[in-house]
Amino acid sequence: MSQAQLDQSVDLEALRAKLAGKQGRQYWRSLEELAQTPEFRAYVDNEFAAGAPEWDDRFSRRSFLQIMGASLALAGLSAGCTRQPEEKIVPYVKQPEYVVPGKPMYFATSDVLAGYGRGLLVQSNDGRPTKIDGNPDHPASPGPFAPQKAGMTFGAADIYAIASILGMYDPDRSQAVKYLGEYNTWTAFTTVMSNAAEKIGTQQGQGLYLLTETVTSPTLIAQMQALLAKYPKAVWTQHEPVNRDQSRQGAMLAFGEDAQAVYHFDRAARIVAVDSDFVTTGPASVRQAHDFAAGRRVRAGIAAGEMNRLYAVESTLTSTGATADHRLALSPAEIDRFVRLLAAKLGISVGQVEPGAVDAEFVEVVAQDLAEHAGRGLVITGEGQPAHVHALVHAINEKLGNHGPNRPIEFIEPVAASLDQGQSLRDLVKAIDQNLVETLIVLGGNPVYNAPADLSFKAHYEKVQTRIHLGLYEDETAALSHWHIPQAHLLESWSDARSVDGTVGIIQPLIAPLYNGKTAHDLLTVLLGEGGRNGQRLVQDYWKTQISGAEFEKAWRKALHDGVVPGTQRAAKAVTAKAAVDLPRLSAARAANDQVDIILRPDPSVWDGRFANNGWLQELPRPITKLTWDNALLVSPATARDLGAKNGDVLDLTSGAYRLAAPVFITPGHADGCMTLHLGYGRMRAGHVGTNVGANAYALRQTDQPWVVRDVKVAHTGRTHQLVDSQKHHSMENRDLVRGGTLDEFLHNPASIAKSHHEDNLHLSLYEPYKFTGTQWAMTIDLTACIGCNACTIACQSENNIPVVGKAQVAVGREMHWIRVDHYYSNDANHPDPNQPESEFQPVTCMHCENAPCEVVCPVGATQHSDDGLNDMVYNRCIGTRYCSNNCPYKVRRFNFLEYQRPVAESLQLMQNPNVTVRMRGVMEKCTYCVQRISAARIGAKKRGITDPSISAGGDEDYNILDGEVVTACQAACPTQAIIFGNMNDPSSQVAQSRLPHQPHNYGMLTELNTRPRTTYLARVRNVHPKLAAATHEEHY
Amino acid sequence: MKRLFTPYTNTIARATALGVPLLVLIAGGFGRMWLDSSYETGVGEAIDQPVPFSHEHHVAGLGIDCRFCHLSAETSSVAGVPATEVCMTCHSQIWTNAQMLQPVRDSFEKGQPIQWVRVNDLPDFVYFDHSIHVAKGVGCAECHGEVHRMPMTWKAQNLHMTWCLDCHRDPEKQLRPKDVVFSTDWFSGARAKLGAEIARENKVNTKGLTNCSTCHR
Amino acid sequence: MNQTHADNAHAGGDQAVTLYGLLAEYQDAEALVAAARRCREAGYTAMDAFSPYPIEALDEALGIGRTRLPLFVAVAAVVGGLGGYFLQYYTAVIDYPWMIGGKPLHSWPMFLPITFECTILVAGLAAAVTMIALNKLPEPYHPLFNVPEFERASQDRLFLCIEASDPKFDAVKTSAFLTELGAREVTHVYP
Amino acid sequence: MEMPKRSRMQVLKHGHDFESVTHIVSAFPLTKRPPRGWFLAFGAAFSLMLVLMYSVGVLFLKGVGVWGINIPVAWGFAIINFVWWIGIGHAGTLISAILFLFRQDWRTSINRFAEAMTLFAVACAGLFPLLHLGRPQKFYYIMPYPDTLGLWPQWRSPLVWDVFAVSTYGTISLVFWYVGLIPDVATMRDRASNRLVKTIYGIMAMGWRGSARHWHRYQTAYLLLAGLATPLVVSVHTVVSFDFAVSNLPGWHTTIFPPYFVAGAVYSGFAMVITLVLPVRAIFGFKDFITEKHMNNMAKVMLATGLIVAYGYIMELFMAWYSANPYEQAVFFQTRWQGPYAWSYWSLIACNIIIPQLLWFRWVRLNPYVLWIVAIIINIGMWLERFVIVITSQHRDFLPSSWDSYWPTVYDYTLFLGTLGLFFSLLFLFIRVLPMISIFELRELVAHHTQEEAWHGANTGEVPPGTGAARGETET
Repeated sequence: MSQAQLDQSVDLEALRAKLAGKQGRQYWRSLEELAQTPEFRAYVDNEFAAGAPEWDDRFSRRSFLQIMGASLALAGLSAGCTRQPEEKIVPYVKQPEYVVPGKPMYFATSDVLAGYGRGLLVQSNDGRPTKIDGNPDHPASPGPFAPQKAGMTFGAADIYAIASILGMYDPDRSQAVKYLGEYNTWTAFTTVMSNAAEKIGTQQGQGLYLLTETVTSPTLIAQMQALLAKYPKAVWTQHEPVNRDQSRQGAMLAFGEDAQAVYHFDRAARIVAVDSDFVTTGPASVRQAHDFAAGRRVRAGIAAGEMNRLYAVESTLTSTGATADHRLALSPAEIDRFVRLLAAKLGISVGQVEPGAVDAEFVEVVAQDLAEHAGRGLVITGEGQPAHVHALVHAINEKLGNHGPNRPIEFIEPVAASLDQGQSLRDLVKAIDQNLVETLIVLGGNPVYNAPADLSFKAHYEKVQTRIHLGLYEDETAALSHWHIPQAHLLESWSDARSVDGTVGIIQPLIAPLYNGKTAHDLLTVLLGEGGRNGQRLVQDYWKTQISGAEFEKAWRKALHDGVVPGTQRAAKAVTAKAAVDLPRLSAARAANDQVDIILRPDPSVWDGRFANNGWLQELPRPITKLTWDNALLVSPATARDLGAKNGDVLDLTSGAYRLAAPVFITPGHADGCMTLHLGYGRMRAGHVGTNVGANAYALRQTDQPWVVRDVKVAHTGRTHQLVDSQKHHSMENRDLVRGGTLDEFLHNPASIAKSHHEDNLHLSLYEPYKFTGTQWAMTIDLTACIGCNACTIACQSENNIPVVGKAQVAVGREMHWIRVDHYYSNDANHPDPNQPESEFQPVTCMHCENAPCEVVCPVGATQHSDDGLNDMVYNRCIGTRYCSNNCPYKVRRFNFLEYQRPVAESLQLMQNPNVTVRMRGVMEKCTYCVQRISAARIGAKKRGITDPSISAGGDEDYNILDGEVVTACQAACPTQAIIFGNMNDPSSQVAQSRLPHQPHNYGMLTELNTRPRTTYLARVRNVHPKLAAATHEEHY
Repeated sequence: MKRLFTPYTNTIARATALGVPLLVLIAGGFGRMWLDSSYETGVGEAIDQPVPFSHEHHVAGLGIDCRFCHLSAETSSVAGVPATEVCMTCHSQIWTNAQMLQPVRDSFEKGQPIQWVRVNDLPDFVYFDHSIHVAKGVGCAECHGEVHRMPMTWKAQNLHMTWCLDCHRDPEKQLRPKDVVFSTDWFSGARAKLGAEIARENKVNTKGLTNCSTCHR
Repeated sequence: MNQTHADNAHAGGDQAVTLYGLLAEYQDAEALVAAARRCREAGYTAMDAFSPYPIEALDEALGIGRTRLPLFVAVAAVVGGLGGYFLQYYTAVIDYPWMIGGKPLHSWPMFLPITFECTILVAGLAAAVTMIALNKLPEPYHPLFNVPEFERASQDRLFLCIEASDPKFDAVKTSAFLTELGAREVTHVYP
Repeated sequence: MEMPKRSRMQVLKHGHDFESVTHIVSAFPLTKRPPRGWFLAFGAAFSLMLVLMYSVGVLFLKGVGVWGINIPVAWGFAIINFVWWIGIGHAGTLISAILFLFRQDWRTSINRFAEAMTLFAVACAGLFPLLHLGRPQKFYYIMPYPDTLGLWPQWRSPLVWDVFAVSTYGTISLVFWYVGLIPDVATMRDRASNRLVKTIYGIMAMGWRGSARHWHRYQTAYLLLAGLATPLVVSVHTVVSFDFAVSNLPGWHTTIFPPYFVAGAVYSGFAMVITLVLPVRAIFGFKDFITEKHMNNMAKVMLATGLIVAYGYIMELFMAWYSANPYEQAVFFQTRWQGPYAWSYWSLIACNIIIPQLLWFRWVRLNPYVLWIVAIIINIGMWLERFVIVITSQHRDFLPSSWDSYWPTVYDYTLFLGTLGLFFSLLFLFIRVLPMISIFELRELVAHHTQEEAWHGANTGEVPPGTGAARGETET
C-alpha cells in the first residue's frame, strides 16, 4: 500500500493498531499528503497556465518576439559594467532639531482590539513608522521577565498589533470622502452635517442613531455623553462581533451584577481552561500568555512547586490546548457537562449529572488538584461558553477561594460600558422596522458584513433615510451608505483607549494621515457643532479635566512618553456568588449523524474580519492547521469519517433558514460531533488581498446562538476547494526533533529529557575545529514556553522586509517566512488515540551552524561565516544556485523564485525597513539573527570602546556589547519570552545561562550531522499529573 | 586547375593562428583596465547641481568646518545634507539677491526641498556608517578627497569594493589625529608611523572588518 | 612524360633554381617503404613520403626520429596542475580568507578536483597545439599541391618526394633512380 | 544473405579498397543537394530548438519560478537534464580514447560519430548550469577573474568543480575530435569540386598533406590525447556525482556515487550511440563499416555497465540498511519504495536492470530492431534514475515539517524537449558537412585486411577492389 493511500485513509483502527505495536511516544502521521491529490495537481497546473496573481503568464504575439529576444540576449550580461542610475538627495527645508537623519526614533502609543487598548512602541525612520513592538510600560504588552542590563526594552505584542503597520500603509484603504459612491469633500460633508445637526437639534436628536464598536476611549465616551446631553433622544448602539455578552450575563447570573474578571496567571499554580484560548485570543492574551509563562520557566534547579499545571478542556484544538499539560477534547454540550461534574465534585449543587462521554477520572483528578491548590487555582472559561457555564465557573473559583485581592482572579467594574450588545443591535433593527431611524451614523465597524444573520441587517440598513459610515475601507457597509468618510488609522490619530484592566493608553499619530482620514472624534465634533477642533486638542482638553491643572503639562508629556496614564486602572470590586446557579437542562448530544454543532470563533489570523486585507496575516500559517489564505470547517478524523469527508470537500451547512458552504479540513484533536469555523472570511469588499477569501461564517451566526450553532445539517456539495497549508506533514516520523518529558523526569534527571536517539553525537572532522573567540551570537528557544502564537513570524516579516507571495505560491511551497513555527502531532502511552493526539510547537529559523553545510556548497561565497559566529547571507553576491537550501538540513532558507518584491504601491515602499536590503528575484534569503540590529549595536559599542579602559588596543575585539543591547525582532515580540538571544561567550548573558552546561535539557536539533547549530532548544517539559500518567513512563520520542 | 591557395596564404594562416589568441588576451586586459578607469567610475567628473555650490569657496575660502553643514557625520550613519535653513543662516544676510542662489531662496519660501544630485553613490545593498569611521580616525578626505579644491564637487575615489577592502584590511595608513579628521588639506610625511599610533589610541581592530555582514545586510 | 614537359614549359627554362623536387608515386605501401629505404641508403636526406593513412614502417625507412612532443605535454601538465592549485591556494588562503563551514582556509582535499582538471586541460591543449606547431601547420599552400595527382595523396595514392634542396639531388639522375625503384610515375614539382 | 560466421563478425566487410571506403563515407557531405528526408529531419529538430528558445525566453523574463521547483525541492528538471546529457556525453570520448588505448579496432567506424554526439550532448548539458541559476546574468561570478570586488569563487563547492570539469571536458573533447578530423578534412578538400567548399575544407585541414613526418607526430599526439581523455572521462562524472555525494542530504550523501555515476554515464552513452548509429547505418549504407560485431560489442558494454549500475543500486540499499541511519532508511525504504514518487523508482528498476538483461541473448544483440528498442528504454531509464536521485531525495529530508512535493510545469518539459531539438539540429548539420566515419582509419583497416589476405589466401564473398558492388550500396 503506497504512502499516499496510507496518508489519505482515515482508518483509525489501522492507525491504532500501528501505534499499539510501538511503545513510547510515536509521532503521528499526517492524514493527507496534499500534494498527491489530483485536484492539487490540477490546481497548480492551471495556476501556472492561467497565471497566478503575482505574475501574469499570458503572452501577446509581440511579447513572443520579446521573449525570443531575451533568450538570445542572455538577460543583461553587460550589467556588470554599467553605471548606476543618477540618484537624488532630498534634504529637509527646516530640520526638526530632535531628528537625526539615519537614526530611528521610538514613540509610545496604543492600538485597539475588540475595543480594548494595548500598548505599542513604534519605530520611526525619518518620519516613517516602520516597525511595531509592544510598550513594556503598558499592562497589556509586558516586557522581559528580568530587566535587561542595557539596550532598548521592548514589550511583547501579538500578530494584530505588529501587522497593523501594514494595515496603515495598505494602499486599498479608502482614500476619499464619498457621497452616493461619488467623490466628495470633507468640507461638503461638514456643512451638510451641521445643517442636519440643527434640524436634529430641534427634535432633540429624535431619529439620530449612532452605531459604534465597543468603546473604551475616555475621550470618545465623553464626547458621546456630550452628544447625548445635547440630543437627549439620540440613541447610541454598540456592536462588536467579538464582545463580552456571555461573560456579562454569566456575571449577572453568578453575582447579580456585572463584573469583569482580571486574571493573574502568574499567581496560579493550577489552571483549568474551559474552552478558553487565553494565551492567543483576545485583547488580554499577550499579558495572559506572559503571566502564564512566568509559571513555566523550567530551568535547572527549580523546585517541583515552581511550575504551574494547565488542564485544557475544549472542542477545537487551540494554542492553549496544545500548550496544556493535560487536554480533554469535548463537544460544546459535553463541556457544559464537564463543568457541572467538576462543580459537583467540588460540592456545588448542580443537581444530578450523568458522566456521559466525559472521562470521570479526569474530572476527579482536576477537582482534587484544584482542591489541593485552593486559593492558587484558576478556572477560566471562554466567551464561547453560555452564561450559566460562566456562572458555574465563578462559583467554582469562589468555592476554592481563587477570587479576591492578590488571588489569581480579581474583579473590577467592567472597563467598557456594561450592555448587552446583541440586545442593543436587536433594538436598533427593531427601531428601523418602526421607521424611527432617520440618520444612522456608523462610527467604524462593518455591521453589514458582521452582524448576525438572523437580523438581516443589510436589508434593514438600506431602509434608513440617511446612512453615514466612517471606516478604514470602502467595505460592505460603505457600499450601502450615503456618505462614506475615510477613517484615519490609529497610527495616524489622536485618541486614547483603556486596556482590559482599565489602564489608559494615549494614542498619538506617528505620521500625518496618508489618505486624509478622519477619526470618530472629528466626526463627533461636527455633530457637536465644534468642528475644526483637532484631535490633539480634544484629547488634551479631556485629560485636563482629569488631571489637576498644576502638573498637567508634566503629566501629559510623561503620559505621551510612557504611553500610559498612571493610576487609571479600574479599582478592584468585591463580588460574592449566589448560593446556587439555576441551570438549564443539559442539551442533548448530537441528534443525527448528518447533524453537527458548528463552533464559531474569531480567526487566529484575521480576527473578526477587520484584518482580512492584511497580506501578512492572510499568509500567516494558522497556529495548529498551518492553513493559509482560507478558513475551513475544522473537524476531527473520526467525525470526518462519519461524514465521509476528505480535506477540501465543500460541505453544505444548513441551520434553519441560514446556509453556508465551506471546505473541510481534518484536524486531529478536534472534538467529535462538531466542527469549528472561524469568523472573518468571505469578505465581498475587503480589498485586493481579502476579497473572496474563505467562507463567511457570519451567514450562520444568530443572535441567540452567537458562538455555537446547534444541530446544523451537513450535506455534500460534491465540490472541492483547494486548501493551502504551509506544513503538509504533521508527523515527526519518530525522529527526535522535539524532545521533552515530564516535570518529574526533569527533576530526577534534567538531561534525560533531551536525550537523543543517536548515541553518535561525536563531532568527527578531518580538520581542527575552529576556535570561536570574542563575541559569539547564539539563540535558545524554550519549547516549554512556546505557545505557537506566530508573533515571532510576523515580527520578523515586518523587521526584515519579507514579501507576501500569495496563495498560489504558498501552494507550490514557496512561502518566505524566515522563522516558522513547526507543529507536530504526537501520541504516547497516555494518548494512544490518533484521533486525540498531543501537540508540539517548534519554532525553526536559521541555526547559524558553526559547521554550516550551506556555506560549503555555495560556489560564489554568497553565504559564509562572520567572526562573531553569524552565517552571513550576501544577497548581492548570490547567483541563485539554491544548492545551499538543498544542503540545509533545517530547510530554513527561502528563495525568490519570482519577483516577489516588485513594488505594488509606493505606500508599501515607505513601510520597508531602511536597514535591510530588499531582495531581488533569483536570490536566496534567510534569518540573519537581525544582523542590522547587531551592526548598529556593534558600531555603538566600538565608539564606546575607544574611551572604555576595560578594552585594550591589542585585544581580541575593540568592542563589548552588553547583554540585552541586541534584541532580535522575534525575541522582542515573543509574549512568553521563549526566545533568548545574546553573546554565548559572555558567561553572564541570558543565552549563555540557557545553554549547556547550565541547562542540561538544552539540545541542538540534528546535531548528529555535526552542524553545531548556534540556535538550540530547551526540551519541552510537561507538568503531568501522576494519576493521569501511565505507570511506566519511559519517554522515547 | 587553379591552385587553391597561394604562397602568401601561409603567412596569413600562421599570423591568424598566433594573432587571434593574442588579441583576445590584450582585449581582456584593456577591459579590466577600463573598469577602473574614470570613464567607468566617474572619478573626477564635476557633477551639475541645481545650485552651483562650491566647496572650494566655502571650505578653503571661508574655512567652514564640514560639520557645520554635514551635521550628523559624527553621530549617525549618514553625514546629512544641510537643510535649506542652514544655507539661509548666512545667505539671508549675504548674497541675498545673487541669481545663482535663487533656487535656495525659492526652496526656503515655498518649503520645497532642493534636489541635489548624489555624488558618492554606494549601491543600496552597501551600508556605510560615517560615525564609526570618523570616531576611529578616518578623515573625510580619505574618501571625499581634497574637497577644498573642488569648485564643483566630484567623486574622489572609485568606491569599488576592492578599494574599501584595502583600508579594511590595513587601516593604519588611512588614519589621522582627531584634530585633523575634518581637515581636507592636512598632510603628513610619516603617515605609516603616525597611523600605527592612532590605531593603538583608537583601538582600531581589524577583526571582522572583512566579514560580509560588516557592510552588507 | 608529357606531363613533365608541360611543367618545364610553364616553369620557363631555368629549372634547377625553381624546381622544388621530384614526386614519385608508388603502387602500394610495401613498394613505397622499400623505395624510401633505398633512397635513404643512396644518401638522400631531404625527402618525405605521403600516404592517405599512417604507415609505421616509413618512420624507420625515412629515419624519422622520436618526436619531442611528449616532453612538451609533460611540462604543460605540470604547469597546469601547479597553476590550478596555486590559483586556489592564493585566492582562498592569502587574498581573501573566508570562514566556510568551519573548515580551515587551506582545506586541500577540496582543492584537488580542480587541480586535476587544470592538469588535463593544459596538457591536452598542449598536445594538440605542439603537434600542429611542430608540423609547421597551418600551411595551406605547399608546392606539392601544384601537382594535380597529389590530391590523391589524401585518398588512395602513395608518394615519395625528394627535394631539390638535397645535396645529392640531380633532376635527371634522381628521376631515373626513382623510376628504377618502381615508381609508377615521376613528376617535377615547382613552387 | 547467408554468410559464414567469421566474416559476419568482421569490423569491416571484405572487398573494400581505399577508394571505395573514401567514396562511401565522403559521398553524403559532398552531394550538391541532400535528399528531402534530411530537410524534414533537420526541420523537425530545428523547430524543437525554437521551443527551447521560447522556454528560455520566458525563463529569463519571469525567473526560475516558472518551473515547478520550490523549497525543499530546489533542484528540478534542469539538474536532471544536466546530469542526463553529461552522462550521454561520455560514450564518445570513452569509445575514442579508452578503446583506442586498448587497441580495439572496432572503435574505428563509430568513434567519429560518438565524439560528435559527445560534443553536442555536452553543449546541451552545458546550458543547464547556466539556465538553472536564479540570476543567470551573474553566472560569471563562478569564474576566477580579477574583478573590482576582490572576490573569487568558493573552491570548496562542487558546483565550481563542475564548471571546471565540464568546460575542460568540452574543450578536450572538441580538440580530440578536431585532431581526428584533420586528415579526413584534407580528403574532403581534395575530393570537393565546388571551390568555396574546397576552400573551407582547405582552411580546416590547415594544409595537411599526409607527410610521414606529420603522421608520426600526429599519432603521438593522438595517443597522448587519448591517454589524457581517459582519466578525464572518469573524472567528469565523478565530479558531477560530487554535486550530490558531497551534500548531506539522505539519498545523496553516498560514497558509491562516483563509480556508479561513471558506469551509468557509459551505460547511457552507449545506449544513445546505438540509438543514433543503427538508423544512420541503415540509411547511409554503412552496413559494411558498422557491422554486427559493433552491435554485439556495444551491447556487451551496455550489459556490463548496466550490471555495475545495478550493483550501485543494491549497494545503496544495503548501506542504508546496514548503516542503521534512520534518515537514509526513510529515503530508500519509505520515500523511494512507497512514497508519492515510487512509480519513478520502480520503472527505473525495470528500464535499467530488468529489461537490459535481454542483452544476454546473442540474437537480441544482433537484431537491430530489438537492440534499438532496448537502447531507447535504457535512455529513458537513465533519465528516470536522475529523477529519482534528484527529486525523491529532496522532497522528504530531515524535517518532516518541510516535506513537500514537486510537479514540473510546461516550462520544465519544453526545456527538456528543446535541448533534444538543439542536440539533433547540431547532429544533422554534422552529418551534412563532415564525414561521419573516420576515413583514414578505415583505410588502415583496409590495409590490414589486404595484408591478412596476403597471409591466409583468398576470402569468401570477395569483391574485386574498386568495383561497383561497394559503391552500389550508397544509392540505397
